[in-house]
Amino acid sequence: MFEAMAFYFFSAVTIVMFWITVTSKNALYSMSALAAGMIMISGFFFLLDADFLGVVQIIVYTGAVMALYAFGMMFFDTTREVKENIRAPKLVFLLSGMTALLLVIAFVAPIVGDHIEALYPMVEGVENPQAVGIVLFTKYLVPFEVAAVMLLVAMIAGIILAGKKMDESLTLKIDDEFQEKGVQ
Amino acid sequence: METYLYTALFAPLVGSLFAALFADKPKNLVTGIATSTLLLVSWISSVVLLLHVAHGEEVHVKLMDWIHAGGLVIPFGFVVDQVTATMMFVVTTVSTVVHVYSIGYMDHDKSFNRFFAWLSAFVFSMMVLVMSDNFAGLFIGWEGVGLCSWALIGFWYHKESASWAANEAFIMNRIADLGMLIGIFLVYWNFGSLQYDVVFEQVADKEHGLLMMVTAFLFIGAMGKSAQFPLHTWLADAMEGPTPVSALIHAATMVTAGVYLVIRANPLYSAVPEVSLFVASLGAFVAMFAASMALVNRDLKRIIAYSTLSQLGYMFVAAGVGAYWVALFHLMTHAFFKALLFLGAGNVMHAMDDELDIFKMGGLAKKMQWTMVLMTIASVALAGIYPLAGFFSKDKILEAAFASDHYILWTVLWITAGLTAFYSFRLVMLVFFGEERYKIFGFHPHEAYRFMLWALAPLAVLAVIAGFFEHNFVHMIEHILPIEEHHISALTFWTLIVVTQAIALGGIGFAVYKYSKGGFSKKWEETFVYQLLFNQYYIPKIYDEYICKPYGELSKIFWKDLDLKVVDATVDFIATTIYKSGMVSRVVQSGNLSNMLRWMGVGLLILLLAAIFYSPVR
Amino acid sequence: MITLSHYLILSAILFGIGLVGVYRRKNLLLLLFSTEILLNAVNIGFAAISKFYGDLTGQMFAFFIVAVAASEVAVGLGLMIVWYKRRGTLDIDTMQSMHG
Amino acid sequence: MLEPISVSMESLNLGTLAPMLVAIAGGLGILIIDLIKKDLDKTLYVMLSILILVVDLGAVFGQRIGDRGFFDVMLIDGIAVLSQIVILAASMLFIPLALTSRRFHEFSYPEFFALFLFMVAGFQFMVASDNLILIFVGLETASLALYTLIALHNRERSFEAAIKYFVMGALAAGFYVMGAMIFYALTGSVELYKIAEVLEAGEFANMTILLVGVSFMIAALGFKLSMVPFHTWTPDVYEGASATLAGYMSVVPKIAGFVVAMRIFGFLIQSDVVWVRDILYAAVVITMTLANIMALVQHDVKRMLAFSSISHAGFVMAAIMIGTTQANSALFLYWIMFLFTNLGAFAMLWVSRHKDKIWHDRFDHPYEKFSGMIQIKPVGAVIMALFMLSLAGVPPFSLFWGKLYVMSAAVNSDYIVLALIMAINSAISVYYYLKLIVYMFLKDPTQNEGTIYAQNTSKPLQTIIGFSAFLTVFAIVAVDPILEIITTYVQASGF
Amino acid sequence: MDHILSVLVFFPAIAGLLGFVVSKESIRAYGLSVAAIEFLLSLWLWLSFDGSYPGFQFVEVLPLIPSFGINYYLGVDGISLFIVVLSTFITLIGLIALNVEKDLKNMIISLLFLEMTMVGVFVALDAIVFYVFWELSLVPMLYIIGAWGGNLRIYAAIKFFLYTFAGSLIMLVGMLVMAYLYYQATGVWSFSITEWHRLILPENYQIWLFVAFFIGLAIKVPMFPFHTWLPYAHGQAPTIGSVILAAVLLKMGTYGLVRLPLPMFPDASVYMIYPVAILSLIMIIYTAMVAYAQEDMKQVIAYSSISHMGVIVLGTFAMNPEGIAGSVFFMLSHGIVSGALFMLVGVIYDRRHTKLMSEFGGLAHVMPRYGTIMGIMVMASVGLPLTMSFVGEFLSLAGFYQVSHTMTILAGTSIILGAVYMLSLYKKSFFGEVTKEENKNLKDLNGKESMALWTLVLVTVWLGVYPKPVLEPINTSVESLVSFMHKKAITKEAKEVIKPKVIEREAE
Repeated sequence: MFEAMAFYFFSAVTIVMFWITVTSKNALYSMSALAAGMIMISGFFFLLDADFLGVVQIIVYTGAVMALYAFGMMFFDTTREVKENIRAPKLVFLLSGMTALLLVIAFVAPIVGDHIEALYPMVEGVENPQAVGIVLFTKYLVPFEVAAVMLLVAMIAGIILAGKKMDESLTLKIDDEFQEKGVQ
Repeated sequence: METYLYTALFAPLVGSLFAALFADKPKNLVTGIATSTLLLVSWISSVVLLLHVAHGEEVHVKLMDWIHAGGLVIPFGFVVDQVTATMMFVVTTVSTVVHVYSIGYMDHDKSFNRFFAWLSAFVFSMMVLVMSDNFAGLFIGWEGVGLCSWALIGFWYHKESASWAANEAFIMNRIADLGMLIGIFLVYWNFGSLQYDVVFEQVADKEHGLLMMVTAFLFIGAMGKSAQFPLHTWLADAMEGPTPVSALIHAATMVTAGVYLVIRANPLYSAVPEVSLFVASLGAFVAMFAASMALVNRDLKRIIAYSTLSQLGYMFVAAGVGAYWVALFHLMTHAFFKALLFLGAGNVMHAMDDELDIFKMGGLAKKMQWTMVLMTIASVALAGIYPLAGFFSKDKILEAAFASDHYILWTVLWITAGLTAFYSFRLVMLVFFGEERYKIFGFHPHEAYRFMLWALAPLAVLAVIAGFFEHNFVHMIEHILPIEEHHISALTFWTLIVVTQAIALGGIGFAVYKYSKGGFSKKWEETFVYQLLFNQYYIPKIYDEYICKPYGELSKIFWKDLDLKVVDATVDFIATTIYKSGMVSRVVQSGNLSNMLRWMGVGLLILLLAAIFYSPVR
Repeated sequence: MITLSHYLILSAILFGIGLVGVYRRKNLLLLLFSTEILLNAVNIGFAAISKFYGDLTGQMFAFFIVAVAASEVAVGLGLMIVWYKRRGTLDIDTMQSMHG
Repeated sequence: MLEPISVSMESLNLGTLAPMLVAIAGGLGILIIDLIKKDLDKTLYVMLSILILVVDLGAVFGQRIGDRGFFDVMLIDGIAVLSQIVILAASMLFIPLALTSRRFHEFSYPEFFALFLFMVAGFQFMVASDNLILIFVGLETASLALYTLIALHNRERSFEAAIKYFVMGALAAGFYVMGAMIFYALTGSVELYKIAEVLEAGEFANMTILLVGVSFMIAALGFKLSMVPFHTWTPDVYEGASATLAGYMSVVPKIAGFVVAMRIFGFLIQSDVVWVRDILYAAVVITMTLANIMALVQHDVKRMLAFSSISHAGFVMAAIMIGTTQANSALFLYWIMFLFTNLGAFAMLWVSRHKDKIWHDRFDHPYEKFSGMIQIKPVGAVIMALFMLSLAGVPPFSLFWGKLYVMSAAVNSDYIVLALIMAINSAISVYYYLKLIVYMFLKDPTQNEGTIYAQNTSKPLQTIIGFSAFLTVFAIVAVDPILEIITTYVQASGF
Repeated sequence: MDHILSVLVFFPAIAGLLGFVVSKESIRAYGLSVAAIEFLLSLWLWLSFDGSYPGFQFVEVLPLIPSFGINYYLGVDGISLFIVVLSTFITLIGLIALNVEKDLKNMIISLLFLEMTMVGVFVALDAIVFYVFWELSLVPMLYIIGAWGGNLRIYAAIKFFLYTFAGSLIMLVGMLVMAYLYYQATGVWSFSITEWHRLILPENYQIWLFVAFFIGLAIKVPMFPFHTWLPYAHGQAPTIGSVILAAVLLKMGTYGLVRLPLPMFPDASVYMIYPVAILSLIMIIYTAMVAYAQEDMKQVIAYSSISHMGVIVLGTFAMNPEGIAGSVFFMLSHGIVSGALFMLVGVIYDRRHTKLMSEFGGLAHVMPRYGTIMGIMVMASVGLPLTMSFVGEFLSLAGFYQVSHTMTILAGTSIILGAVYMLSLYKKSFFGEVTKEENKNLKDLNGKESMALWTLVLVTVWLGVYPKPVLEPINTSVESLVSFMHKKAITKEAKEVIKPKVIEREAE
């Protein structure tokens, strides 16, 4: 019963929050709503016994990502009202509404799961973070490491893109004589 | 004998090629003399061959294989039998005379050499035509003479009318040639060969319908070459060519090729009386039809041309009623006197600075005595007055028509004989006698070169005496052509002669009487009949209006409206449609990120719709 | 009783909301928010499936999705910064120099 | 409590990871070298990258086909090896193109090369796994690096390109995870072989949901493979990116995408899910045709080549749709042939890259630029024409054999109509390739200076182009051996 | 020499490559020598050819893609031998008369490449090799038309390329299907044409495949509704381009008909006789009329080409040795004659830079030698006996007569209509008075032109008078082809229609 109530509560809040995120004209509202929605989602994760994921959600999203966004908003000066010229709004809602509707239609039907067996079952009595850790560092070590590389890539990308060196473009500079040392 | 055969055949070719070497050089008498000499050589060989085959022998040679594909084997084979020999004799005789004559006639022409090249080439083609031992070879000659005729009619190509007439002649002939070609195909696919002897052997075994088809198609070919109705218009227009050409090609030889074909293919034609009757009827019709046009024409050469046409009609009647030897005989005599007539007309033209309107002449007899004599001989012969050559052959035709119970044909021919006599002497009278109208127009006529007149002498002699060789001829020809025995009584025979002679003389008399008095009145020229005849029954106009012009217009429509606007435009339309659809579909590529994302959404939605609503049977 | 379907439907609805944002937003930053919603929506689904099947793989996937989302934010912001530096705006409609 | 987990090193099969590790280590090495000493010349990094790629390639050859490694996350089957070879070969051809005589912004960063190597590693992971998670992470690694590489060209257009690519990529990532979630929901697994097993065992009971999942997957991969209507980024991104990177993008990400598509759709098609077949059929036809007709109306050669590469991708997708061994072999043959030709063509554009816009205020390579090239730079014109003819599928140049084989595969599986559509599309496509040839050969030059077509040239570039041209012309000799290898590899992977 | 065919194919290409090195001043001499050597080689091929053996000679096989059954497989028989000789001959003649100043080097090199592709098409016995050369031939031709042509040259060149390319791609699909069917029947991949000949297919398969092959070939021929590229190509192409296009490239289509669909699908061919014949008839009559309406000399000849190609196609579908041998021979004669005609138009175009007939008139006065040759060629084109064309046309029509009487009569109108447009062309340009001032001082043929043209005249007449050396080998091969088709045919109708020699016909 508690589960159901929590589910419906979280669902309602999340939907409303996200709705605000995508519709609000005020970027600040939008971001705040997004953050709130994210926290609500972590609530789902706790509800679904995915404690580790819930924590990660709060830390990564609500912490890191939101901080980045906040920084971005300040940088881009989008704290005030955002002017958006939205063309054919009906089409937007039609497209996304239809997509969601079709997805819902598909999901309403119960899934016949006769042949499903858990590959990495949740063992009774083992704390979720522990179980996750074991799986993550055995089976999913490779993706984990690749994710590390990916984050490295993202980091480098963020650094060099935002860096000062980008301000002067060598590409656009007309250099008629080729300098042997010209790589800089 | 083979040597003679090849000499007769190739001597003109050698002459032609020799003259052609000088084609674009200024006049060189050598070409004229050389070609004439070579023709004389050819003539001698022909005479030798004629004498050789006169007793029923035959020379048959095969030069080489020409075409061999599948079952079709066509050799360059030549045969000299009595018919061929006669033809060769006629051809070489007339052409030798014409060659010599032309040396004088073309004296001042800048394309003297070219003329002789073509003239000799024509003789060669004609020889191929008559000597070939198969239909394909005949066709080579057939087309060859067509080519030479084209080149010679259009000899003075700077004249629009000449080049037009040349093309008309060629194209008209081509129409007929198609028929001939089809006839040849029929022969090949049904007889398995194109050799005369092989084909004629099998005539008896073949179906009647087939033979009818074969003979009909071959006769279409003959109709073109011999300018029979409705393909006759080219002959009159062909008079644009130099007069020796008219004499040689359009009177004596080429136009008779059609008759020759019918004679040659007589085993086929004898087997199908229906077609033969058609041939005869058409011949009779053309005889009268052409004669009627000759009655009123004012053009010296055209009158003669129509008379040629008319005489060809006679020959076809003869061939049609089965008297092939008579046809051949008339062909021969006609060649002599008609060539003579034409060449005489050439002299007149020369004298009159190429003026052709006979109403601008008159009284030329004083200035051109010898020409007058020659032309009168020819005219008398043409009219068929005893004892000139024309009498013997023409009379035989009438007799044959009568004897084969074709009385209508006979009547037509009989009337035509009168008309012939009339227009011949109308011409003679208007040109040589009466008022000297040429003075009004400022002409200074003079007699032709002496040697030209001498060159005509053999023809004149032949025109006079050829008839007396009838029995020798019959004796020779009976080896190859059927000589039918007429079962008519002596009385009828003599009556026919008398009646014919009477109408001919009547015609002459009427002409002499009328034109010595100054001809018909002006009123006559305004009558419908006169106009009809003068405009050649409006046939050239009809052809022009209803065939040539629509053809040209249709061609233009096909090109501009169909080819460019439909066929090509369809192709271009497909291409531009594709291109335009590119233009339209590049709207997708608006470059706006929002739109791009929405397109992805559209794609996804379509896929989802398909996922849920499209479920094919697995 | 809350079943897997409930969660999946929720996931679908959230995904739809995310799509609304993606299709609708003209401001790049706000557009990026919407893509986060898409990923989060799926995360709920993964966690739920994981729970109902008693299998940890779903949580793994969700975990990696979070990582990817974070990386995307970094790169996305970097790109936006260079763009903003040049053009002084994040409006998509100003970004149409290439088309056709 | 959990028992301790003991894992033997052998069972991990670390060899399967070796190639990617080489690339990643190389990338890190370049970063370290940059940390130690700044201002090193780009030639160093180019050569280092090539060496690393060579070692990488060596490691790929060292892999044993049919191995699974690391708890079955890694899957080294024939197509993985093949596609890695293609990726590495293309990369090795691409990297020396940095050695231009003009300076361009991106090559001044050592990070460019590091990112490039990480990207290669990302693609390698993508193709060498059938785990949806690893595929996803590899794909994102590669994509994020690629976005950055595009942006590093550092002009407004390249940022625009990168942002468009990025945003759409983010959406596509959303589609991908949604698709993966549905697969997971249906089968409780994210490993394709397992998914296939479970679905087979359940006799595809949840067909509708499965198809919804497949739809999302098609959308996601369709974005990578630029299938209509998920292709809209392609021309813009190619236009904004440098010519050389555009050439690279037209080859490498796509082959990775093809392999993933083969893995995902392959089993579905083999289990006779007709829906997938039909949808892919339609998608293939639309992609080929629409891209072709849009390419017709382009004014810029690079943009035209972008559309043409969409069309080629559509052509090759047909092979996946057909799904026979011959078709899958044809895919690789086609793509190997395409690699040389297309990279060569883009390299030709790269060589003629100008910094000042002489011909057009928007485009770098409008058709007019090449007008009368035959008279100014005949060799260049002839080589460019060779590439164009090859792309058009004129025999005996390389791409013809690819087309021949794909069409033959279609015919052999009774897709004669498809083969005809392919033929018609090839015919349409000729027009725009021909347009360039027309400009080069049939029009009079607008400029008389020969150097305008070789502004950016250098020995390495010429070598690469010469090499590509050589392979393009004499492809016929190579077809048989390549085909033999491909077929063995493809057969070994059970496709 | 076993590899003479390879030498023949690749010699010009290699020479073309080396030609890049030759200096601009000497390139003409270089091109001429290469073409002459190539021609001599092809003559040698002719001399060492055994005319009494009907099968393929000088066969070369080299595996290219053995796993897929693609081989480098060359060979000639009587049908292809002479078209090869024609290709080398026309190239040589064209080079002799070549009158191009601009980019001469590129022109000669592309001509040499073109020569390679032409020879390649005719000696290829592997479908893919055939296809390779077939497509490749478009490229140099595109360049020749597009770079040296008239105002619309680019449109014309692209149209030419796209149209043919599109058609041949459909043919390629047909080839692939054929290879697949062969694979199904035998379990072996093969693209060898001779192997394909042996494959007997059910009739409905044959018909579809026939259509696929036919479309590709028909566009090249060009058959009626697909012909519109040709007038443009000819109208815009430089003289040498038109000459080669008309003389050789079009023959690829008709040669392809004889080599591919006929022996491969005898039943379908018989089934399709009437549709094809109707198209040919439209082609013959309709294009002859369109030719008459033209104002441009070259267009007249271009349309006349189409018209004559109609007769060739008709002859091919006669299904008897007479017709097919005739059409093969007609291909040669059409090559020589139309080549010469285009060359002749080029002569006047070089002098006056116009081809409109209304601009001329009376040329025979000013340029008598030119007029003479033109006259001879016009007559040859009209199909006068003792010229090459007659032999071909006569046999083609004679052959088809066996199939249909009415249609042959209709087709025979080509000899009338041909005379109509050709003679009116001749009359408009050559007869009459010289009206235009510009025409009064035109120079007659120069040495190069005379030499080239007189050679063509000689060949035209020589083979018109004595076609045996050419016709005999053709006949040998065609007879065996037809009896092969007869044996292979599965339906009764086809067996009846395909008629080998007369003797065999009677034996049954």
